[in-house]
Amino acid sequence: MTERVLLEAKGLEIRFGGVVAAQDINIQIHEGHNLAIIGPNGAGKTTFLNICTGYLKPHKGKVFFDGKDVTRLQPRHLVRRGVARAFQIPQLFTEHSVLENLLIAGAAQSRRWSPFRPLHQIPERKAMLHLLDMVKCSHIADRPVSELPEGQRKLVDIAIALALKPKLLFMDEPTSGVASSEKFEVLDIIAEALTEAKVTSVFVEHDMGIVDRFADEVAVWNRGEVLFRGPPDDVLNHPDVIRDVIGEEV
Amino acid sequence: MNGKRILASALTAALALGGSALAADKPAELKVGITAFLSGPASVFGEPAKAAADMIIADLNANGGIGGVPVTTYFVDEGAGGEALLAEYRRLVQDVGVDAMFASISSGNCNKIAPLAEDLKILNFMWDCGTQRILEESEYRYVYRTQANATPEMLATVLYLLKTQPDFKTIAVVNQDYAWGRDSWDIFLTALKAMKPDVEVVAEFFPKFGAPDFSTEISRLQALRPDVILSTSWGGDLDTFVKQAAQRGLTNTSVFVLPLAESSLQRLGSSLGAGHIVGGRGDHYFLHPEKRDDAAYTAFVEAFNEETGAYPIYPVFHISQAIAALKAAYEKAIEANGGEWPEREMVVDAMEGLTFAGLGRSVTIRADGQGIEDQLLGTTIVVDEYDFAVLDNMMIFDGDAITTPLGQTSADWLKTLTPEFVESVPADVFSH
Amino acid sequence: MQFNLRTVVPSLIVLAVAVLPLLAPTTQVLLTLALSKGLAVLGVIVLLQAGQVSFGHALFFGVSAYAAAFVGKGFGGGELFSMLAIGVVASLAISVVVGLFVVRYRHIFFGMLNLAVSMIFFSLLEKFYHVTGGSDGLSVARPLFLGIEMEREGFEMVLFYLVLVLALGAAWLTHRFLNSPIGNMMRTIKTNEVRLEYLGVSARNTLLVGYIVSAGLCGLGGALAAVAQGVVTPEYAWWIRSGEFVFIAILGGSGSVGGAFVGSLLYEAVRTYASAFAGDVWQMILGIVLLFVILFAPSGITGLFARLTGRKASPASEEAGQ
Amino acid sequence: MNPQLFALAIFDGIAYAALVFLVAVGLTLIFGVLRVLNVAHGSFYAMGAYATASVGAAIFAAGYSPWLAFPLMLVAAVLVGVIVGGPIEKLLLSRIYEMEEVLQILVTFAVFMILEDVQRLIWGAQPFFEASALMALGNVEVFGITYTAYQLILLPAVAVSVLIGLRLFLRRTLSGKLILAVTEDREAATSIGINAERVYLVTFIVGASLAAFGGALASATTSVQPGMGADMIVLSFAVVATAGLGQIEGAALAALLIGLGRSFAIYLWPELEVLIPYLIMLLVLLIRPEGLFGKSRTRKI
Repeated sequence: MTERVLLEAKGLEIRFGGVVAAQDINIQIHEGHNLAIIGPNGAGKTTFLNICTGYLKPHKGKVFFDGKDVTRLQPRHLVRRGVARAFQIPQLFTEHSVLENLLIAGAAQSRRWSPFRPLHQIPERKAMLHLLDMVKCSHIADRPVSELPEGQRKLVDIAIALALKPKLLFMDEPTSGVASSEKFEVLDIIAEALTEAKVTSVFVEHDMGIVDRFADEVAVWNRGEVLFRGPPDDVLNHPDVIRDVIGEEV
Repeated sequence: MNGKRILASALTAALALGGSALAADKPAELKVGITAFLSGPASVFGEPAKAAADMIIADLNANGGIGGVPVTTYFVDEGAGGEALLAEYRRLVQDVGVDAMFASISSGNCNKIAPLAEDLKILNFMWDCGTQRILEESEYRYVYRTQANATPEMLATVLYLLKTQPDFKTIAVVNQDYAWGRDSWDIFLTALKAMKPDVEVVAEFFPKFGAPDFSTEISRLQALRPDVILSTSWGGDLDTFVKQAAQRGLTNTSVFVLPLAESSLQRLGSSLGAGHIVGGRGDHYFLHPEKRDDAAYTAFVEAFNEETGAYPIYPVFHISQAIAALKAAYEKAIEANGGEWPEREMVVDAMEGLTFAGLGRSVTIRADGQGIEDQLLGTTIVVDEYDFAVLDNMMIFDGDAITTPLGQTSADWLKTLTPEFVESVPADVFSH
Repeated sequence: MQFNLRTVVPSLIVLAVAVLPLLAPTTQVLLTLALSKGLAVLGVIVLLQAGQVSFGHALFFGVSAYAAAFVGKGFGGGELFSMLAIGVVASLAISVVVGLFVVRYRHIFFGMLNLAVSMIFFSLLEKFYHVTGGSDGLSVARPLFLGIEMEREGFEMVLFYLVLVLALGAAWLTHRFLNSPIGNMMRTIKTNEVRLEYLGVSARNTLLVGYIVSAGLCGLGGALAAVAQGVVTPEYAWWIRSGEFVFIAILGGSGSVGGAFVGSLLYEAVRTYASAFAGDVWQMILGIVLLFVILFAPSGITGLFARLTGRKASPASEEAGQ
Repeated sequence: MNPQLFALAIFDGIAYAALVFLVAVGLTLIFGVLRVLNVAHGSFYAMGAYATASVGAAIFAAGYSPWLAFPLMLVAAVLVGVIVGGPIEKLLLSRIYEMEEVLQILVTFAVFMILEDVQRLIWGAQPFFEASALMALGNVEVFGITYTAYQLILLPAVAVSVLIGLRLFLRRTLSGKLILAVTEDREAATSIGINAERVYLVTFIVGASLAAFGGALASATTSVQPGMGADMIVLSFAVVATAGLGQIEGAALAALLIGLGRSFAIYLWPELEVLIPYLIMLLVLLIRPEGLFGKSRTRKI
């Protein structure tokens, strides 16, 4: 194992009002993989994402990104270092159109804009249109995001994250809320876009079909403890995993 | 007569000679705009003044108006704020075409209006506001004050205090925190220090305008026990302060000096006991000692009480003076014009030296446009006929002696006063 | 140019405002004041884009007005443009200090803190009587216009057209600003501040930029109003005036820059004529007008107009409460 | 400052704080449940004062006992709450709960403007002063300083009773528990069948009555005059924001802080007095952004 470690968590612990939500989390994330995190509800998976992206501060432990301690940084600082995030509930700018959502992200990423030049005329416009194309949303570019179905909202949410040109992308249940008939289609689009953008990704997922199809590495997680980690075929077929995690989920 | 005025009158005269018509056509009505507080706390002054203006003008019109022309009034609410007031003032002058304006109650509004009136070339009577600064600091042709200003009002108060309580040692002040409260204290203190240098000021409070509660100030004053407590407050603020002070016995241990309390006596009722000094911004008091036997005067007082449920207070006297001044000015101008109706500028020319009498003693306008008005103060006593305190040991001071001489500013003049000044000013003394 | 109501009506309004003083001279000062206030309302509208409402923006109106008055006092009348410039600079400077504090808060707290700061300023104006003239305020002598001394009539005419030009310029620049990337980011503070942070952008700094812009607009309005009125009083900074700005913004329509001016013209008209012809109840009339607007046309007059002409007003005319 | 003055400043501060609390507590209660910052709250305060002072003046002039003032205050407060507050919630506020915050505040601002004129049309512009209730209780002397028993004893006692009473009402009675449930989680409460509309109406009437009660109590100590509502509302805002929105115990503590701060200012540095409420608010929020008792809420993502 000589792959570069992109992000490392050491001994993380977080409590909510005295209740320990996650304890002694230790995990390394390697460059170039699609790592799926699975585990029962309340296992602290979203909390882990919140800590790694700076939204929550752990009570103990540290997070390293690219070898540097980033534990105390805010989300925006981590974003500028290359850690992006897509959300379980898509976090969109509901008064803007799909394209405008991306243009804002593009402008935020480039940081080059004049206060008097319209958003629609920024130099990143072309790149953003391309990104929309990648997530198959070009046809809805001018629709207000508030009118979109959940599947498309998920795609836009991920496209926004990709617009930030991240090195590492966290995704919280990328297909939750998407109709099961569309799940694979949505996922394929995401996978293709991630490959094109060459992004390392970590995603939390409950649907083992999705995990199997999409991840190249799986970590099974419970109360902050990584129980198993390895290629999907090995982990998903492990009897303990089937009993403790999948049995509960499927 | 100051230079600007000479020039202006000369110009008017030249124009009049050059032109063919010396006289203007007699209008169908004489329009007068009056600004007064009809809302907000100061409506305690505006409402009685408006009622009085309506009564006096109805009476005037019934007796032939001014020079045969009936007077029509337009009221503007000062309580609507400065912008609305100025906009409405312009509208009355420029669109309605009023012949004269009476503005205003608030000194702040007088500050705003005086330069505007000058620019609009409209005869303006500052009928109630107290600030002495306007006419002392700038020269105006169109702006006149038909009553005294803060300086004689405060100076008369100091004189009365020193004549009746020559031995007091300590004083505290509780004034409203706005221009009047601050200015009146400055004038009072300057005059007091000049005439009684050893007096000690033990506390100065300027609670905010409209303060609902003076309990803490009163506790503090009870601990300090000053001989005299001055308050130039008025309206609800004065009522609250005096009533709270009376409830807690402060009025028994200190003499209150209340130069504006004539306007609160009826509301204060039994709260204000005997032995406190009360003034009314001029010789204004419904039982005016020289007028209380005059049939026309008492008839007005009774009619006013009938109409409003209260006896007249000083703004009523002030508005009566403004109306009397307008009537006198027109009559003087008509006479100067050979009996013909005068141009507006001729009326302005007639203002200087004009003498007129409203409900009180007569007032004379001097060269800077300031009215010379006498001042009445008294000490409260409790009598059976009224359910509120009335005045005894009243003194009326001659306005000439206590008004800042022409060409000087009050601040400078007051500093030149000496302890001997107290005796040098004569006062007419009257009992209840 | 495409001939449609959406461009024709605003142009006609501007034209009507421009010629009205020639036809009815007494409206001139009223219009000058209405447009000055409109500038301040424009500032409030900028913040409303971020979903934040300040109940203390009269602070900047007052700061600038007093700064202009002091310039006028200190330099014997002063020059109009230096008064305006120093007024605006003063309000910008204060807005940076206050802004750094208040942008940490949202919604009610943001509104209340602005209210508190403006009330402190208001109280100081009343307290420091010997500097500020207390509640009577300071008079502002008529300044020179580019070195020329003018009579009241001529000066008021010049001032009116200057305000008109400044208002149009400010409206255009603000419109551009709100449509720019940072303007759009400000609007995302209203809809999703968390995501904005997850774009690597500091929501606080973004709001601070908007806050400073809005204070600058309020400042410009305040200095102009001071010169037009010829007097400044603490009333300039009172909370009721802050409330009035928000009131006018909603009346005109918080979604568009035009709303600020349409709203303030209408507001001044209603207020002036209501207090002239219904002196007893002018506040009640204004209150009822406001209730009707909120209940039946929550996007204001410009929003109503946009709906009637079938297009969205720009840049942010989302109907409230969608 | 010697110990005597120190004690006096504390007495003065407590008496003032009691009155401020009574007004602010209604505002914070309404905010806690309806999530609307009610600018018209100051109008309820003024109307409670006007109603008590004017009716009181009439009945005492007719020779009735001044002790009637106390039941009169309660009656006036409840009447203002029901007759003025009730229709405002039912006809107006109930339509705006889904609107943006700024529109909600402006609706109450509009109501405030309307009520200001309504007061003037009903009661005119002349100040009322009706202190029979205060006179009836007499004076007490502390350290040689005369206080009115009304301000030194009754007002703080009433404030404490209201505080305890409200706590018991909210924790022990069914209506109170319903109000608390809606305060905690509006949707959840509605989903288990609580009639939120009714809870809102009741809360608003209670809150408005408390403001009117504050005004009724204040009317014995002060001139009732136009503009008194506008001043009180800004002060109440400061109390409520300092306390943390919707925090009843917090409002008591904040009122006490502001009351004591004010009285010490008058003893030590009178010119600072008017700034005290705002300075305290800024300071508290600088240290605790949600107010003294406010809870911070992290958005779930």
